[in-house]
Amino acid sequence: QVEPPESLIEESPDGFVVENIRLEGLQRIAESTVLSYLPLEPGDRADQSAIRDAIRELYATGFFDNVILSRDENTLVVGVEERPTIARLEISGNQQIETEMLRQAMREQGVAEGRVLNEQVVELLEQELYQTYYAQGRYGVEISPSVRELDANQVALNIEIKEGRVARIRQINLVGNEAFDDSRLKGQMELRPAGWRTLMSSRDQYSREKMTGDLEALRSYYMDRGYADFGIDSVQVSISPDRRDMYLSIHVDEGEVYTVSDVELIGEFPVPAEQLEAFVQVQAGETYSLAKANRSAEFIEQRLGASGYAHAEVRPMPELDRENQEVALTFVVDPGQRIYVREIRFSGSDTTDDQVYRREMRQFEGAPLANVDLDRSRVRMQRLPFVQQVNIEEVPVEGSPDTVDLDVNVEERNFGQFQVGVGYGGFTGLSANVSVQNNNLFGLGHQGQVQVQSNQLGEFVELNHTDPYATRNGVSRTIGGFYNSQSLFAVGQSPVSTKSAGMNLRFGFPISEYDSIRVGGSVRRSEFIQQSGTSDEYRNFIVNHGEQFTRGQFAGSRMDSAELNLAWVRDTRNRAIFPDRGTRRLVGLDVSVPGLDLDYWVGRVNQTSFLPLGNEWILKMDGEVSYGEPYGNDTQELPPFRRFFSGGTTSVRGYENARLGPLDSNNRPYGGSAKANLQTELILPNFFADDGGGQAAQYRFFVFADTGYVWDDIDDVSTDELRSSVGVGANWLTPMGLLRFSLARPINVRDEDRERGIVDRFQIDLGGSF
Amino acid sequence: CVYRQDIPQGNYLDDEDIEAVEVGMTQSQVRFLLGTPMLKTPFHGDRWLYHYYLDSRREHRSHRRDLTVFFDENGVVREIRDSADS
Amino acid sequence: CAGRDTGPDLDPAVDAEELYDRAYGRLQGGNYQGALQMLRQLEARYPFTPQGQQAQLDQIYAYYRMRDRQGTNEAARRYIRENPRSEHLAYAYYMQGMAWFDQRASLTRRAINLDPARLDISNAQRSFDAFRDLVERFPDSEYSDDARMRMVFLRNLIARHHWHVANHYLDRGAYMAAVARATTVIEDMQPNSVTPYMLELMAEAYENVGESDLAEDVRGVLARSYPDHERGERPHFF
Amino acid sequence: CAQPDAIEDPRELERFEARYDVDTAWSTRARGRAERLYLGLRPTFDGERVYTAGHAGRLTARNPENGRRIWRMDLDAPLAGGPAVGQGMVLVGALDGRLFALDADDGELLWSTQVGGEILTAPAISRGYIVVKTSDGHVRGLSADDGGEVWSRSEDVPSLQMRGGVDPIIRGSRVIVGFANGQVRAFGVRDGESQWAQSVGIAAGRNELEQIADIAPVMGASDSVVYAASASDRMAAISLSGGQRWQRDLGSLSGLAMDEEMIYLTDRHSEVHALNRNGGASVWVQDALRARQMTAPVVFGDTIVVGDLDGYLHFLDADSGDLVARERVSRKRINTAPVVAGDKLLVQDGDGRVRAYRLSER
Repeated sequence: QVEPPESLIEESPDGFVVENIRLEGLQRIAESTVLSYLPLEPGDRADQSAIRDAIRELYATGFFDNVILSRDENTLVVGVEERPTIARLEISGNQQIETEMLRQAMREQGVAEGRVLNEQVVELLEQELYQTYYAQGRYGVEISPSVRELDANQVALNIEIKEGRVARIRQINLVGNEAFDDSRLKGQMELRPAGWRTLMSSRDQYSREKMTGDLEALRSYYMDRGYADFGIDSVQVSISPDRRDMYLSIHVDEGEVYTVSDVELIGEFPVPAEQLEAFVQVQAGETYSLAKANRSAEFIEQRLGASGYAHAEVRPMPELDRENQEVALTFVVDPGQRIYVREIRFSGSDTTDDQVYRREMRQFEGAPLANVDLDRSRVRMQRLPFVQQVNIEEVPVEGSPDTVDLDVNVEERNFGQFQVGVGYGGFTGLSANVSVQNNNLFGLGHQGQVQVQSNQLGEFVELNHTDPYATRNGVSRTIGGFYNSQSLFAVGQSPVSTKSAGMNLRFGFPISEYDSIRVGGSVRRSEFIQQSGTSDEYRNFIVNHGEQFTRGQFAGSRMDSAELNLAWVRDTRNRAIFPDRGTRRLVGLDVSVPGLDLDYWVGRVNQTSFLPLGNEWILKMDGEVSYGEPYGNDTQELPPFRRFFSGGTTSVRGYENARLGPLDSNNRPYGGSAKANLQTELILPNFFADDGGGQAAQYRFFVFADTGYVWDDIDDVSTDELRSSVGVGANWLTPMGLLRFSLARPINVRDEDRERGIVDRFQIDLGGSF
Repeated sequence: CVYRQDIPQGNYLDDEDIEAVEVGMTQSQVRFLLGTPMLKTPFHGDRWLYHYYLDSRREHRSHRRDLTVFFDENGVVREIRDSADS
Repeated sequence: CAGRDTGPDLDPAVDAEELYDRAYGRLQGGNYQGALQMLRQLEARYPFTPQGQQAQLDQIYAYYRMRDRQGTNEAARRYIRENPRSEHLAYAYYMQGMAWFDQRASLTRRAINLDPARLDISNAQRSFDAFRDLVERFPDSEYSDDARMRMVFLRNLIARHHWHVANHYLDRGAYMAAVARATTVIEDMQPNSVTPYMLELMAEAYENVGESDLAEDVRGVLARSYPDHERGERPHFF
Repeated sequence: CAQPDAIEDPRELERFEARYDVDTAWSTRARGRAERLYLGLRPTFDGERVYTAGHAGRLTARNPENGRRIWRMDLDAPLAGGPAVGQGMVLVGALDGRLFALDADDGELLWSTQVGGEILTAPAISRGYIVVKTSDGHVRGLSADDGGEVWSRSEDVPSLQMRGGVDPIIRGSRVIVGFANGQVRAFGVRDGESQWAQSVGIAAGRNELEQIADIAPVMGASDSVVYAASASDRMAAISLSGGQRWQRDLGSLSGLAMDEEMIYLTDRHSEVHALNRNGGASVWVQDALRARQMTAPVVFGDTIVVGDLDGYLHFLDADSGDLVARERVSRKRINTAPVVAGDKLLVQDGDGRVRAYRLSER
């Protein structure tokens, strides 16, 4: 704050009684405003200290460049020189930093329209802008603020920025590295010399943070491989005269390889030391590794965290014995205070019940804080289909140092898929369909689906509802029903008129943190009526099963069937949306209830696993093996509604939906009783999402290889009929649901496939699984 | 046999903690040694309940240890009751 | 033209008074977005004048009518900070409360009679704190009575939220968590419509933790202060 | 202090009345494309042979008259500083910190040593000692017989410095070294004893770019005075015994040359100045080549020659500064100043192309 200049009132210490006050030099600020800040009023005595306070007050407002108090007999004359206010603020020439962010930064410094223009602040601001640009390696930037007088003591402040070219790293030079060659070490670094590979990314732009990060990476690379005495002697950053190229030269002093002489734990042990020692990964005699030491410390911390010491700290302290290159490793264990949780608050959604998230928590209020339980809770919440991201923050409670509250912020994604379509398919004719799926019904976490479809081939209606918490411990209940009447079982198959309806009920019992058992039953009534083009296979099925009847000149049959459905599901995926770790395995058995018209059983095993391969590469494998057969003597074959089909986005991409498999007498797919399928996808790291949030981003690109087929019966199974394809694909998470694109190239296309024209290289589908 | 997660509740104290508390200590000394009591007693200001139980369906046991600290009218410990002794 | 928010250039000839009338006209006419832009212009051109301060005040109202909670709250806070001695301060504090006050739960949830207290109540808490600020600083401002009424509604809503959570924990056997939530409502949030049920819940929790004498005492308090509360009565909301 | 000058676009070359013809005596190629690496490679001449080094690792000795190769040695190292010749040895430094010494007559490798820092400048050699400057701010004295380190001194390194560095100059028993922090210091060649230090470049500015004050790569020294310019708009004449003679607020990113009475300097904006050696009074300034990022000048006959960013050589009249001839070596940037070899002028561009020119009056 500028010290106010000397006031001009003569030095009479006792001053004078102010009769009235006159203001001079005011241009736009209202008198009432100035008077409201002036501590003196008519009738007060204006002595030395009162004058000084008045001047200080007026300066404090920041409105004035200059304040002079003088006396005219008994009138206090307040002379002020108003600082101009900024009527218009323009920023031009900035691409790297958006205008809005710049305005925000300036507003915080008090530089905005309507504010008073303060030279020093503008100067400070200019320096800050230079610093921000230099931090991004843009050394060619030029910032020139200019002030243009307007009327009535107002100014237009224009800040012109010439960003200039960004300096790119031309060369990284490592000196003194013998143990590991340049390419291996540079592989550890994020900064890269400019080249075609850095075209899309900004890895060839120098920045101090990346540099410090890289030095750290080099240090840990060496320290993880025994070089306990590794040091970085010097780092030089240099720039070319035209400021377009930058050069990094790092001089390392490797030192020798060290072996661990002995390992010891010291500190307090609320959990017996022997138990903690089990978590130490380092043994005497082996080569020293910083990574192993840190991992051991982490494991010990987690063990302490599990019994309430959430803020425990374990520090590995290596002592170097330089003569014989040995390291004595001591772990200093500081459990800190046992921490308790007072309250858990959820925020981020105003449409979902608090309990929908609270019931997923593994951490309780009024209990010791356990990091393991917190991580488990985050994963469980992220496995809800409507949750995008969960952040848990510990908030200390004043007055009790050993308790914290937990603020759980849940970032939700839209709850489901909604699709209304009216289309005209060559095959299906005019068709309308409505499909609504909501996986957070009423904000209670229930899942509901309604699908209505009607076209030339017939009508199809399906409804189901799942409550994942029918009981408080997570027993889920699913109720579903369907009705369809079609003249064709599936597109591309031989015509047969079917009419069927059914209901199913299923319960899911969790039997461990990751496993659950599903038990349920379903009933179904189906009618099949032959038509002119019905194939022999359908004809045989109709004739040999169920209660025969005739409608017009066509024979048909009616069959009732019921199934008992059992399944075991193990799911360790870490998220519902774009998981990047874990496996979901289902082993299911459906057996028909004997004594009705159809007796069969169907067994299926399918597994989807996600394998992280390091720096954001993920391998996804999705395999299925299913087989079913009739039992007893009056059912000859698996009913059509339980036969398997192959081809299409969920089995072998590159082939049209459900076109692979055994053909009937009309040379149309009839489905088989044995199916095998494997989809393998190599998911690429997300180059474009700058924040590197590959998983949380809205899209995933992958290259894939599919193989699979469907056989009529178990003894027909042979690998030479397997159809495979390779290609590239992308999943895009849209507000309407998950869109899946794939461009496939079948590798072993048969001539008959080509003749039947079932190759379909570009395919899109909505609503697939993640 | 439906799986139910373990439910820990209350202050997990072990022997040294409990032995450290004696009659005659002030409330702030007790709070320093044993921490904040998790089982609130709004209607019984004369006592602090350091109860702990872990209700674990998996191991079919509920590990339990209850300590109650009674204070006289000016907040000095007058009695300590430990469930382990009874 | 979202980028350049300086909006139409103000011709200097129009003085503050007339400019304000134009902005006020838009405000009345419901064109809040347009009014907001003019008010911001007015404040920029004539800061620290009566019209400038009034323009700042009206911006709060414009944001509120545009249902922009954050904007309303921000504008109110700025007005309070920049006009420490204005006589409209009460209005600014009141509008901070109104910014976060929200009564209408979603249609579907109301259709199946789901209590809004089951949802996240952070906004309700912010609104309650803002109204309390107003009532403490300006006990008899023209807005304080309305604020007190809204505070009663909000306190009950927040208390019911604690009730749902306490029940969730009681149901699952986390008795100490249930007692803690009940204690918060009984000690810090009086008066509220949930206390009798919380007392009963607390007694049941003490019972389950093996503290039957504490349970008896709590039931005693319940009987004395809420004589017509039958034991085991379930609250009307769910 | 002066705002760092924004990057001006190089000034267009106008036509002018040439007074000399420039014809190529011979031309060759030292393999190793390194235009944008701003290396310190340039030919050197010991009165008998011309030695050239390419970034790809090859050192060649040639006959100055016709450029025919006398001997050649492949060192399989990223050569970057030199070559320097003296006492029957040819020395060249590499980016990985290795320094090579070869016999000047037959090119046989005498010894090579790991100096421990990136070498971007030509070493200096005299009386059995070699002085090597590395970009980490160290300067080391080595024995000429086996390259063993005799002494080592260092200055701290600023957070951002100019690419390249200063060739050390030995005069008598002293070696003069310029550092990136703007210091010019003199050490005893034999023992590295610090004799004096002058700060020519002043790091004054609020951010790392404004604080750049490196000493320009080419200094000039007579038997009694050393002239050095810095990137922070200051140059100075320092007497070899240590006192400062005069200084001017004229900076340079590439360096200067001198003859009996004049100093010729390429300033930060690539304008060529001629100053009087004692007192530093300005004699002429040639600004026709502004912002062409030019090398330090070299005195060739009665012309002054500089190389620029598009591979042009510009000849200026030593007395008046007028442009008297221009020759295009290649399309590549010329990073190091040309070298005089008898009646020829040698120049090496960023990609290693070496050309020898002869000048004849029109």
